[in-house]
Parts: sequence; structure tokens; C-alpha cells
Amino acid sequence: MVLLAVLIFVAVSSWSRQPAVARPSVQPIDFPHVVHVQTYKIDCQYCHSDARRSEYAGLPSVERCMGCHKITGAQLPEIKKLAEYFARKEPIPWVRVNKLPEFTYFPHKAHVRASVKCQTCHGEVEKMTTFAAAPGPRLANDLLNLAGFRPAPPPLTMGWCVDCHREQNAREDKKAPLDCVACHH
Amino acid sequence: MAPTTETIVGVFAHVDTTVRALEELKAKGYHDLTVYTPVPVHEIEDVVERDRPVSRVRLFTLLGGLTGAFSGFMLTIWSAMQWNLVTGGKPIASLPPFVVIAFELTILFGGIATLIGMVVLGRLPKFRPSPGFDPRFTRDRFGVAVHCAPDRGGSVREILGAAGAEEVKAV
Amino acid sequence: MNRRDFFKIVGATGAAAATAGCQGAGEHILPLVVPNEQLVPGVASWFATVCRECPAGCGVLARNRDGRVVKLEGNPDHPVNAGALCIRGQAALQGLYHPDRFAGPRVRAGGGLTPATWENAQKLVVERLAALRGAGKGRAVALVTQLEQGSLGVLADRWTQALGARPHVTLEPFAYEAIRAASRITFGRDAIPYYALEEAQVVVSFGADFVETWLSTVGYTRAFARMHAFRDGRAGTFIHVEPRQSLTASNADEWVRNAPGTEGMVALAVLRLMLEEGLGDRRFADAVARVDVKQVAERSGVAEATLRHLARAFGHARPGLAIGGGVAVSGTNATETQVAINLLNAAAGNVGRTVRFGPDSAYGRVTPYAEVAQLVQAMQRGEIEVLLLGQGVNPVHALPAGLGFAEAARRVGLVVSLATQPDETTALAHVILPDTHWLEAWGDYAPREGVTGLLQPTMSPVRDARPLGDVLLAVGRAVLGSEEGKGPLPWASFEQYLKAAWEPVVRGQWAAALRQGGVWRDVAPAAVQATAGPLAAGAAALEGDAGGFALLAYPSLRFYDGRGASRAWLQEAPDTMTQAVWDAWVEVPAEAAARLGVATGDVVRVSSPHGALELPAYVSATLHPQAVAIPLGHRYAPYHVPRYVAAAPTAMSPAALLGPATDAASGGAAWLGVRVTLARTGARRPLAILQATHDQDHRELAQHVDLRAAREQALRGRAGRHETISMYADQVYPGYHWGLAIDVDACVGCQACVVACQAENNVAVTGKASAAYGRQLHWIRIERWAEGPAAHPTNTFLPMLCQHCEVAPCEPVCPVFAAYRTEEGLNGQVYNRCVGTRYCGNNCPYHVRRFNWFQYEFPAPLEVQLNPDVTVRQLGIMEKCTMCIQRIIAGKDHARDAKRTVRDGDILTACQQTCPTRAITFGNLKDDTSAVTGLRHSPRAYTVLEELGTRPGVTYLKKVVREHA
Amino acid sequence: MSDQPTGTPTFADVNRDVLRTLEPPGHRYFAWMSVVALILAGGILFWTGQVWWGIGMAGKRVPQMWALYITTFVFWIGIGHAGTLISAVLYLFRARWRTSIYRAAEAMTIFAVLTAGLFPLIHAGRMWFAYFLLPYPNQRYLWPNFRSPLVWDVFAISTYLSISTVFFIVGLVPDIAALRDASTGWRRRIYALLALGWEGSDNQWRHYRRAYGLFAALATPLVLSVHSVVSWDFAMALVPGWHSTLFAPFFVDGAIFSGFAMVAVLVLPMRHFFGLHAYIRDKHLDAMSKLILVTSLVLTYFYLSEIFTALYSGDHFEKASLFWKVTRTYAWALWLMYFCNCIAPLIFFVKKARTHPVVIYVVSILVLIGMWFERFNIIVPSLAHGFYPYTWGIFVPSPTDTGIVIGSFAWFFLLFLGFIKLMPSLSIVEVKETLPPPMRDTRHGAHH
Repeated sequence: MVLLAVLIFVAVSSWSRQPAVARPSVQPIDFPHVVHVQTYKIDCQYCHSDARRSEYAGLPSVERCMGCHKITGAQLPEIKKLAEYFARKEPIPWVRVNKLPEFTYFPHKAHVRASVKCQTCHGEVEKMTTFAAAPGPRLANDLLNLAGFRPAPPPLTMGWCVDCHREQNAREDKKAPLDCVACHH
Repeated sequence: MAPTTETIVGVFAHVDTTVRALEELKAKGYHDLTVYTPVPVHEIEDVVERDRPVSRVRLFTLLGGLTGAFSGFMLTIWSAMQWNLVTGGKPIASLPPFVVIAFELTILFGGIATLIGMVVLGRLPKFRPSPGFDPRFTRDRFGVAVHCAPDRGGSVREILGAAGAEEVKAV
Repeated sequence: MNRRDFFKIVGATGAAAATAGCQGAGEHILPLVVPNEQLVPGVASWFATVCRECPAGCGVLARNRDGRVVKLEGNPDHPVNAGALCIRGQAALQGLYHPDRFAGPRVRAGGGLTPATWENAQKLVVERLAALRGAGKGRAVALVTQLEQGSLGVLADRWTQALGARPHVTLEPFAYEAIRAASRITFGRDAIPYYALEEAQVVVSFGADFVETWLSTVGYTRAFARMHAFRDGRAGTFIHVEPRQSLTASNADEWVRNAPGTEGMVALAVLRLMLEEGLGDRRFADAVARVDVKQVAERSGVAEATLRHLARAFGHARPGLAIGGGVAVSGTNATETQVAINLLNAAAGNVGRTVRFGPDSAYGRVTPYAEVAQLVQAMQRGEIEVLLLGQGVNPVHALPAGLGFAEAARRVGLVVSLATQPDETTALAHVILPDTHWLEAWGDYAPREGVTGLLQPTMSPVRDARPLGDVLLAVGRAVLGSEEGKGPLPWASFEQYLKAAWEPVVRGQWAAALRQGGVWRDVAPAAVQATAGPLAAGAAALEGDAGGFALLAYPSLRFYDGRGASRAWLQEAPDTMTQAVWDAWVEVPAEAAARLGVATGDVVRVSSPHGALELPAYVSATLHPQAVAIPLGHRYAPYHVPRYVAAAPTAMSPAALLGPATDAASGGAAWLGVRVTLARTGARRPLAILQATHDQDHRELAQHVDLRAAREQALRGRAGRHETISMYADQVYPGYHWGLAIDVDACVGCQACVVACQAENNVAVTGKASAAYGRQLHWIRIERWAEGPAAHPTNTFLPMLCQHCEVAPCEPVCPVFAAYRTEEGLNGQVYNRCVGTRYCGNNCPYHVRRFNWFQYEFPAPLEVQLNPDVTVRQLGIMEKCTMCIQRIIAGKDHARDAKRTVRDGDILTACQQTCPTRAITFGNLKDDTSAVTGLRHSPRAYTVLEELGTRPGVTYLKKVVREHA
Repeated sequence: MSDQPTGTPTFADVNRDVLRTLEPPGHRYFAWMSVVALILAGGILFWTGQVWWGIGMAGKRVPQMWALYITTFVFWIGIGHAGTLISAVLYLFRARWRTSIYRAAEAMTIFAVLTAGLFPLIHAGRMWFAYFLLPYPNQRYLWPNFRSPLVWDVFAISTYLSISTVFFIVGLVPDIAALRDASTGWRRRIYALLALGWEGSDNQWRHYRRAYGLFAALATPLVLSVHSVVSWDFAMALVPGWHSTLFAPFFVDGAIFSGFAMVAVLVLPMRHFFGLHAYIRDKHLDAMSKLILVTSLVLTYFYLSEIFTALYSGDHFEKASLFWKVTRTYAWALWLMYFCNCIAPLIFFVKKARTHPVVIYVVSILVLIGMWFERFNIIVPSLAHGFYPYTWGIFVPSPTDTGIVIGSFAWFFLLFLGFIKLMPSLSIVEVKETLPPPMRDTRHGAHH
């Protein structure tokens, strides 16, 4: 009877918990990370320049994009779109891919300082033509847990963060906080 | 089916007659008996249980209880270790409160084990009524079903009849 | 739970998207088009400016996150407030993001105001002005603003001259004209001096409510703390003379209750006795020769012994200081009273020492009330065709009804209001050209000689508004028909004008001046000679039923003259003395209440010769039996009703009861001028009073120690301090151990911390009904605990917040670890884990945990103010003080960048940061050198409800009471 | 069995009489049913509103973070106890008079616990996260705080519910078999399924009897533990008026007290409407009355010692809290409680009263009221006058919490009404056991 109750509630839990969203993203401009990162070897932080100093990684200003694209590939249709945005002095309404719940505080700065690679959380962006993520809690995981198996928690879930923090603390002299209120306040 | 043994049922209206029949049968060396009673009657039990061990249900209970107690402490202490969160300045593995959990689980597991024991040993659930059964046995009649070699049927009827069965039938 | 919620601002500000940072909630994220070097998304940048909520002109730092201002803090470099900010300053944000703010120009069509374009709206004004000018009737134009003596004031003067309009009028309801006049009479100088409280040994205040509103509340409260707090070793004496036990009176070591309007004679009697005792300058003997002490004692109700004691205390002080303010110097005899006070100072030789002319207050520049009265008369006579009213002025509400401003205004052809949000005065306006909020504007303001603060826009305008300066320039040029660069008003914008005006001062150092928040220099005290003829101050003359009660109409700590009342934060912050929120009340002396048979909450009809007011009674044992008191400035903003209060009463401010009476000598408005009669209506309007009782029932929550004992302990240390023993091992703190120390001796109960916390931590506003039912959400509260005789209690103010106990009762009862102990000594509260069993709330002996009974809303655009670093709590969640965990995290982060550990001062909690008296200290208890550790081991240290063994992380320091108190 | 007036019912009579109670009900029954259902619907509506708009809909506040819901929760848990006590403890003591009422009492237990179980959910600010209290492995690696009495509750109550249900079902099996053999058509098929093919063979009986005894042995400590745990919700807290070692026995006794009152309230009408006077005899009523009387006296003793400790301890907070309770806002509730729980039952010292159905019924109702108010008096006034004078305050119930509480009673009676028509509310088997087994030979006449 108790077990039954548990099962029901676990099922409930999988939707009632706000997960990290993961949607196939249709971007206003078809931006290929693969080209920028692999072909042109541009460092992540060249564009996402706030990561090292801010809670947010930040997006490149349209001006910065134009910095290269005034010349580079200016004739390509997607780049033309970019140019139009710039001409209209409008921000590009990028569609959000990674988002943590509102009650979770995730500072990029601290993680960059601890020299965590972007790919650790965002996946192999350098191989992505369209950026996507498949994170978030899944009912399957809870059920497997319940059955006694311990599947690795999917990316951008709490358990996943915690695993990494614990590894860090176990290895080097790092002090990755495991305090609840470090992230939830 | 070709009967290698036959079953003869005697239906009784009274306890004392039933008891007499049982005594008689046992004396005559019939040990493969099934007794149906609407309620447990100790006169009958005395006869039936005389040469049988006590029910083993209690072993189930004991094991269940122990499992409960153990898993109770395991769960609480182990899960507390998962985060080492201090509350109210108390130690991580603060046993006194955990005793409560352990106790409740002891009872729970013990109870469930007992149920299992009863079902398993009592051969429940039974999907098809056994041949000797008669609906009257759950109301106010007592039944004695004797399983014997086909050739002994006659004497069994005799005994039952003599003991005062209202009705004797072979099934 | 919307947090880091940027997108809504786009709805709020037209141009936001272009200047916006990048983190969007939900679907879209917007990059900057052109990077703005000042704004790194997710990193706060600070802009220095000047608070214009009242004429005190404190320096302010605005915290800008992702293009929007989310918090105000005092500017530590500013000489007036040195980092502190008062409750009204903290709440200014709610003026910036006020839901009722005009979204753009409005023009009256038919009954109501309809939106219009700037062009059309301005055209209306321009045409009218041009016509008048053509007809040579420039005098029919009047410009009224709040006190603007900086560049804007000068521009306004230029503008009026250029158009030949009437001289620019600055309107401040409380202008302390009596002090000016008295200075003229006694010292021959038309100014309001600087009173150096910090250097006085004994301060005798005649109604000067400096903790609430007097002149420069933050500045003088700071000064008071330095002169009075035991902490700084001065432990000076403060004596307060007032008929009502105001917040300031509660902070006095000795509160002397006098009959209303008799402060003047009391001062003279004290002076006479002082001279009789041979203390002070004999030259003033003949000035008080005719003062009959016995008669004074009898008329003022102050015992002769008390007068003598005052005289001795004041006479022996080296130096002392006598100040006058509040009701005492705003009566019909205000100037006489202030003259008497001046003489006290002169005779005691305080002039030049604690009374300093030179760094004179900006209040001295306010247009005299007499001229305002003349303007109103002119309006009545229909001589005024165009009346322009700047923001911050609301004469219909704030000026005595007897002046008849409303009627007069109805006779004006075109009333142009530049207010930012609707009020009683805009209701009469024909055209509204919304001014920018001061947080969006350029400008400068000099609160006193030698200190000039600079205002700069701290964010892009929240609404479609234009600064007054720009409007004046545009309109002026249009009227004069001159174009940009030419004529008397050549400047393209006020910004340009300001920079031009400042160039000679800053000489290229503009940026530096902006960063500092202004420029300041020391001003040498000017030498003045005191002269005095024979004096015999009488009591204030009050019109109305001789048997009635003197009406004490006093400016409210929270609303000043009503400017603050539209802020929900201020409405919900309790008035410290009554602990009432969300409503006005009439303070009725207990005797009278008994006679009328009214209890607190019964509606009473207060009638004066000039009007009547129906207010719930607050029965007070301390108020003088011949007086009733009503705070000024109470009103509701449209969005408060019915969201926070059931219905809006017609009027709540005593201004409606006051006549045209003035103080003859100065011409200033007489706030103490009428007697009123009380009548029971039978109706009830229960007040939302947050504190159940002011008697702490021997529970030693607020403790005090005698001055002598305190001195002794300070030398020898305190004997017999026992540590509470525990069955468990003490907690070990691997890193930091945060702690808080609160000096009850320093706390004056100004409530600034309450609103600061509310602003910092996204604490919602609940409204009157909820607050009355114990559902308010403040994380910190200021309690008033009264001891001694009911009619004359000693009040102690106790800031109460989460005690962050080491052995916290709230933690073990939480079934899901939502409440737990962090390894840095905080009581963590994990909102997203909380299920809402409220067990912790029951089990907290201090009852400082707050529960989200409903889903509380932040009406747009107020949600733009929400602090992105703090979760907005959902319904059904328990919340409480976190010691500003987000600031702790930020502080540790910065320290780590600098490759060091956190030091004292790296982290200031919001409450500590804003406290004018530095009563709150945050720090690391593991660091023996930190201030908080020192205080924790002070002989005055104690913890609340110590016997429960909760081992709080918050230490309190006992209030130090003076022998004669 | 000398006190049996007219002829003792035979085994067959028992079957007949019990089966009679299961005959299709009359319109009166349905009228009652629909009234109850209507009230329940109201309660559900209020609950929906509360979930939607927030706990604020209920009259809770600082300082009464808990109020009517927990009050009623404890009340229902208490009610449950009598059932288990009758079926388990009295079974172990071989108190034969229990047989005719224990089935109803057990059903009551289960329904009471089912009702009580709702309240923690209703009470929680975010009940949709209530599963956080359950220990199950999850991706967050988070577990409940086993130091919290609320988690003890979760375990105690779910265990209690499970065990009582098992106990109840096991007790039913032989009876259902009897129903099976007495009924026809679809009913027969259903009962056949539920009877698990019970035949009453000697083998089944011997394990059954043993198991039943063991259940009783397990249920006895359990029933004592459950209400102790519930009492610790309060005793573990710091609040003056809660923080007392007295609470566990105090609550258990109160529970049995109120439980028996509820049994009387349920059984007396059954006896009347189903004409079960032959089975529920005066001696049963007498025994129940005596138990109510005894528990009442014990309770009175606890009340006195509670007051005594508050006074004798010299603890300022305790004393202040006590004086406030006795004299201020909620004093009426306190005195009402004293009357209902201490004075009213004293009438059972009169022998006639002990067997007079109406008297018993009235007293029982009073006791139920009294016991509900006991919990109210423990929770609301204690919180109203706690450690911190600033937040002293008065709780005012709102339509929502009142409605939900009333709804919970409807829910309980709905379940019970359903039960008495679907299941034998008298234990056929155990009643038969108490009857003299049929003997032909009168020499064995005297039964032992």
C-alpha cells in the first residue's frame, strides 16, 4: 500500500517538478555553432563574453556579430538576416535552449573560474549545427531509481550538478559548495 | 478421471457427533481427513490438531519483523548520510528519532509477512472448490471428508453413518 | 516565480529592448544591439545621485541590474547621510515603478484626462502662454515647484523672467520659516543654521522631531547617535519637550510633557532659572526678567523642579544644544518660541559651537508661505490664467484647507501639472506633462551650503516622461519664438544646460564629480552676535471651541507631507509608536477616550471651525490630555484600492481641519492653530496594529542597563555570564561563521531597515486586512516595548528578525530539510523544497518566519524592481530573513576574485547598510578581529529568550538608560 | 450465557440475521446517503478553492500556523484507536463481548484513518509537493528528515492503515465465504472472488487462527505507538502547552475514550435499525459504558496533572499560557471540554444509565464534541499565547476550514454507510463462536 502510494507520487513528481527545459529550437537565424567553433576555432568566450564575469554567459551583441560578418559571408541569406537586424537596430530574438528553474541560482562566473569546460554542461556544442539540449528530469530515471538501479541523472538536473560538485571536492582541493542555499535562495 | 482414491463426505448437524466420527475414523486408521466447520470449534480442533505441529505462520512474522527493524535503521541512517544536513544542532545519525521509524517498519513488515504466511500455508486463494466442500459448511453444518482407497468406501460410510451423520455421500 | 524576469520591462519602457541585457524569462533572450560598457548583463552597476523624496537631499547610490534599478542605498561619500538612507529614501523605487504613473501626457477632455502626444499637449500650453505674453499679461503665469534651488531652480527663474511671468514659487509645506525669522531677530541672519548635535553633551529639543522629519532626518539622526550612543563613549543626554510622546520623544533620556504651544515659555523659564543658577551669560538676564517661572510651570504643566533640573542640565553642558521644531515651532507663536530657544543657545554659549551659521540649510531658500498665500489670493481673484505645478507639489492635499487652494485653482484658466502620478491636485489639472522621476533625471541639489549633490539618470525612463527642465526650455522657446541656440533659453536640453552650468565648477572633472555624487567643501562657521529685547512668550493662540482639544498635526515619518503615501511599502511599514499600518488615526488621550466611551478603532468625528474628519481613534495614555494628534500626509494611491484597502476614505489628513492662521512674525503656516472637538460616530474602522502588546510580560526581550553600571562593566567586564549547555557537541564551522549584532541602545526605531529589507529581498505587500490578521511578510520588524508608568513609559526599540539559532527549533521539525543549518552558521530556508507544513513557524519562539498565505502580486511595473538575485516566493512557502545570503555569496565571490578571504565591510546586509545609527553589525564570528565578534563579547551583549537554549547567531546589546530617566 | 432471554439464536439464525442487514436498502437509507454526499461535495469545493487561492483561505495566521485541520486530524486518528483496541487488545484478553461490535469498530478504524490521512494533505501549503515526505530514491538524492515528527506520522499512519486493513480483510474472509454460499447471481460471483475460495477446512482454520492471533499481537503495540507519535507532533515542539512528556499516554487514553464514544454512536443505530438486539445486548452496552467511564476518569487525571505541572514547574511561559487559556478568549472551549470529558461521563456510575441507549448516545455525542475541543484547546490557544508577546493573536475560523472539517465528517459517514450495506457489519464466525455449539447429546449440554 505504501509502496503503491510512493509510485503514484513519483509519477506525479515527474511533471510537478519544474525541469530544465529542452526544446528543439527554431532560431530566427540558423546559427551553426559547428562552423564557428570547429572551422574557425573561435573561443566560446569570444562571443559569450560575460561568462567569466557574470552570472550569465551572455550573447554577443549584434554589433559584434557584424564585426566579422560585414565582410565574412555577407552574401549568405542567413547573414543578410543578421545585417537587417543590425540595420533596424533590433536585437535578435534568439530562442532560449537552456534554462534552469527560477529558484536555481547558477553563476557562470564561478564555474569558468573553476575552469569547467562549457561542454561539460552544454554538450558538444562544437559539433552542433543547431544548438539543442536534452536535459531535464525524466520519469524513467525515478522509476529506475525506485527499482534499485542508479542511472546517471540527466544533464542539468540537481543530482547531476551534485555529482559533479562531489567529484570536484573529492579530487583537487576545490571547494564546490554543496550547501542548499548556495543555489536555492 | 479414473479415481485411485475416493472421497466420502459426512455431513453433521452437531459437534459431538462430528467428534465421535473423527475419533472413530482415527481409531480405524483413517488419517487422510478434511474437516469443514463454519466456525473453529475446539472440541473438533482437539481431535484434529492432536498429532500435528503448531502452524509455522509465526516464523514468517518473526522474519518480517526483524527485516523491518533492520531496514528501518538502514534507511534512516543511510539516507541521513546522503547530505549530512544538520538540523537543530543534532547529530547526523540521531538514533532516538530513528527508533520510531524502525519500530513502525517492524510492525508493517511483520504484519505483511504474517499475511503472506497465512495465504501460503493455508493454500489460498483456492480457485476451484475442493470436492468434499458443501455450501452448508459455512452456515451450520459440519463436514468430514475421508480420502480412502476405493475399496474401503463401504466401511467409511458405515462409520460416518454410525456416528450420526445426517447425510453421507461420495464425491 | 518570475525572477531575472526581464521581458516585462519592455512593456514598461518603450526603448528597453535596445538597451536591454540578455537574460529573458521563458522563450526569448535578447542580446544588446550595441554593447553598453556600463552594463554587463547579470552584473550590478551603481549610479550616484541625490534623493529628492524630501528637501534633505541625501546622496544615493542606485543599483542597476540589466538596465533597471533594483535597489537604492545611501552614498557613503555624501556628507549628509554617509551611506545611510531613511525609510522614504528606500521606498523611492516604488515611486519610480509606480503602477499609477502617467504613461504619457494627458489632456482634460470633458470630465476625464485623455492621452495626448507631447506635441499636442505642449501646444495647448504654448498657445495659451503666447497669447498671454502677446497681451502683455505675463504676470498671469505662475510656476510652482518643490524646493529647487539648484540649476533647475535657476533655469526656472530665467524662464519666468524671460516670459515675464510671476517669480518662480517653491512650495514646501514644512519650511521652518519660524527658525529663519528667529535667526533674523536674534542673530540678524536670515538662515537656518547647522545644528552640530554630534558635538553636544546635552541636547534639549523643543518638539524637534529629527528622527522623523526635522530638517535632515538621516543627517541629524546620525549626529544624534554619535552624541548619544553609549557605544561611541559619549553617552550624552537628550531631553525632549513635547505634548505627545513622538518617536523622537521616545528616544529621549527624559521626555517632558508640556501643554500644547507652551514650549516658548518653558524655554524662557529654563533660561531664567539657568541664569539664576549663575550658569550662562548674564547679558540675557533682562530679556527674561519678566518671566514668572511659577506661572509658566502652571500654564505649561511642567513642574518647577523639572524646569530647574532642565536649566541645570543644560547650563552645565559643555557644550549643550537647544533645538526647536515640529509642532513647537509651527504654531501661531512659533517665532517667539524659536527666539527663546535661540537665546538659550546664546546664553549657554553654544552659538558658533553647536549652532553654526554658514553651512545653512536649503530650507532657508523656500519661498515664504506669505507669498504662496498671495499667489492663492491672486488665483482667487482670477488674476492667474496659467498655473504650472511641478512634481512633488500637491497643495490641494498638503496645504491647510483654510488656504483655499482647491477653490482658487478652479478659477485658473489652465492648470498644467508635471506630476508623475495622479493625486488630489492633478484632479484639477487641465494638462499633464509627466515629469521624469528623479532616478531618471539630470540635476543637482544642495541640501546645505558647501554640499552640492549631482543627479544623473540611473536607468532609461520607465514611462514616457520628459524632465521639467526640457519642457521649460521647449515651451519657453516656442513661446518666445526663438529657436535652439538663440535667445534667453538657448540650450537643447536641461542636461546640456546643467553640464554648461557646472563646467566652471568641475573644470573637466565632470565624470569624477558624477561618480562621487557631487562636490563638497567645508564651510567656515559665520560669526553672529545675539541680541535680545525683553521677552514674554505666551502660549500659542488657538481658534475654535475653547473647551476643545489642541490639534497636533505633525508630519509623518513615513509619508512626510504625503509624497510618500503612494508607496505601498511605506503604507505597510508600521508607524513605530502605534505599530499601525495602512490607515490614518486620531490619537486621543486616554482620559478623553474614557469620557467619550471610545476604544481604539472606533471612528471619531474630529471637527474644527474649518472642517471635519472621521478617523479611527487610537487611545493613547501618553498624549497630553488637552490635545489630540493626527499625522499629516495620509492618503492612498489609486492602485491601493481595493487591492490593499477595502475603500478609500474621503480625507485622512488633518490639513483638512486647519485654517489660514499663520505665525505672525514669520508668516509661516500655523500647523498648530486650531482646537477641535471630538464626537463618537458609533462606526468602527479597526486599525491594523501589528504588535499585540507593548508590555513584554517580564520576558526580558528588550533589556537595558543603567549608565553607571554599563560604564563599570565596560571597564571591568561583566561578571557571571553563563554559557547555555547542550547535550550535543557544539557545531564546527569549517569556513565562515556569520553573525549579527544589534545595538538596542542605538536603534531609534526609524523603520528604514524594514523597507530596505523589503526592497532587497522581494518581500511582498499584503494589505490592511492581511496585516491586521498577522499575515504581514516583513522579515525584520521594529518592536516597541514600553516600561514604567503608562502615562510616561520608557520605550525600547527592538529590531527582531530570524535569530539564526545554532540549536534552531525550526529545523528538526521540518519533514523535508527545507529548514536546515548551513555550515556557515545560517538558518537555510530552501523555498523550492518547502511543502508548507508551517511546523517551523509554530516552533520558532520568536515568530519571525513568514508564510505565503496567497500568491502575492507585484502590480506592473513594480515587478521590474524585483531583485534578480532573490527568488520570488510562490504561495504556500515559508520564508524568513536569510542574512541577505545573496549578498554573502556575492561578497565571497568578490573576495575570491581578489584571492583573499572576506573581511569586515565586504558584506553589508540591507538592514545594516541603511541604518542611520549603525545599530546593526554583520560579520564573521570566527574572525576575532571583526567588529561583530567584539560586540558579541561586549558586557552589554545578550540574546533574546536565552533560557530556551536556542543559541541565536544574533546578539543584542542592552539599551543604556540614564540615571534620571 | 444465562442472561439470554428468549431462545439463543442457532448458527443458521446468525447467518439469516446478518444477511438480512445486507438486503437492498430502503429510501430512508438513500436519503441519508445523498445528504451526506451533498455535504461532502461542499467540503471538496472548499478544498479546491483553498488549493487554488492558497492556505490563506483558511483562517490560519501568525501565531496559529496550525489550527482546525490538525485539530481534526488528531481527532480522527483518535477515533480510529477504539476499533483496533476492540479487535486486537480485547481479542488477546479473550473478552468475548467484543465479537458482536468488533467488525463495525474495525471498519470505523479504517474509515477514520482514511479521513485523518486527508488532513496533512489539506493542511500543507503546497500539497502537490507532499510526496517530498516519502522516502523514495530520486535524482535529487534527497530524503525526508527522519528527525521530524511529521515524517514519523507518515510512517505511523501508513503502517496503521495497512495493518488495520489487512486485519479487517482477514477477519472478513470466512464471512464472505458464508455470504457467497448464501447468495446467488452476480453478488455470488463477487463474493466468491473476495472469499479467496475459503472453505473452513481444518487446514485453513489452523493457519488462520494463528495468523489472526499474531495480527492482534502486532496491532496492539502499534495502536499505542500511533497516537504516541501523533502526540509527539506537539510534545517535540517548544511551544508552551505542547512541550510535555505527559502527552503520549494522555493522547492514547483520549483516543480510546473518543473511539468508544464513536463506536457507540455507530453501533446503537445499527442495532436499532437492523434489530440486532439479540447480538448487541445490554451487556455490550454496559461494557462500553464502563470503558468510557474509566477512560474519562483517567483523562481527568491527566488534565489535573497537566495543570499541576504547569503551576509547579514555575516556568513563566507555561504559567502565562495556562492562565491565559483558562481565563481569556478561548476559555469557553476549555470549560466546554472539561464538562464533556470529565463531568458528563460520570453519569455512567448509575447502572441504569450504562445500558440505556439514549443516555449512552447523548453522552457519546458530548464526548466526541469534548474530544474535538480537547485537540482544539491544545493547538489554538497554546499557539495564541506563546513565547513572543509581539505576535500574540486570536484565530478566527473561516468558511473554508470550517467547511472542510464538516466535509470530513460527511466523508467518514459516507464510507460507513456504504460499508454496512455491502459487508456483514457483524462477524458471522465470531458470533457463532460465542454461541453454544450444537450438541445432540445433552450430557455435554453445559458449554464451557
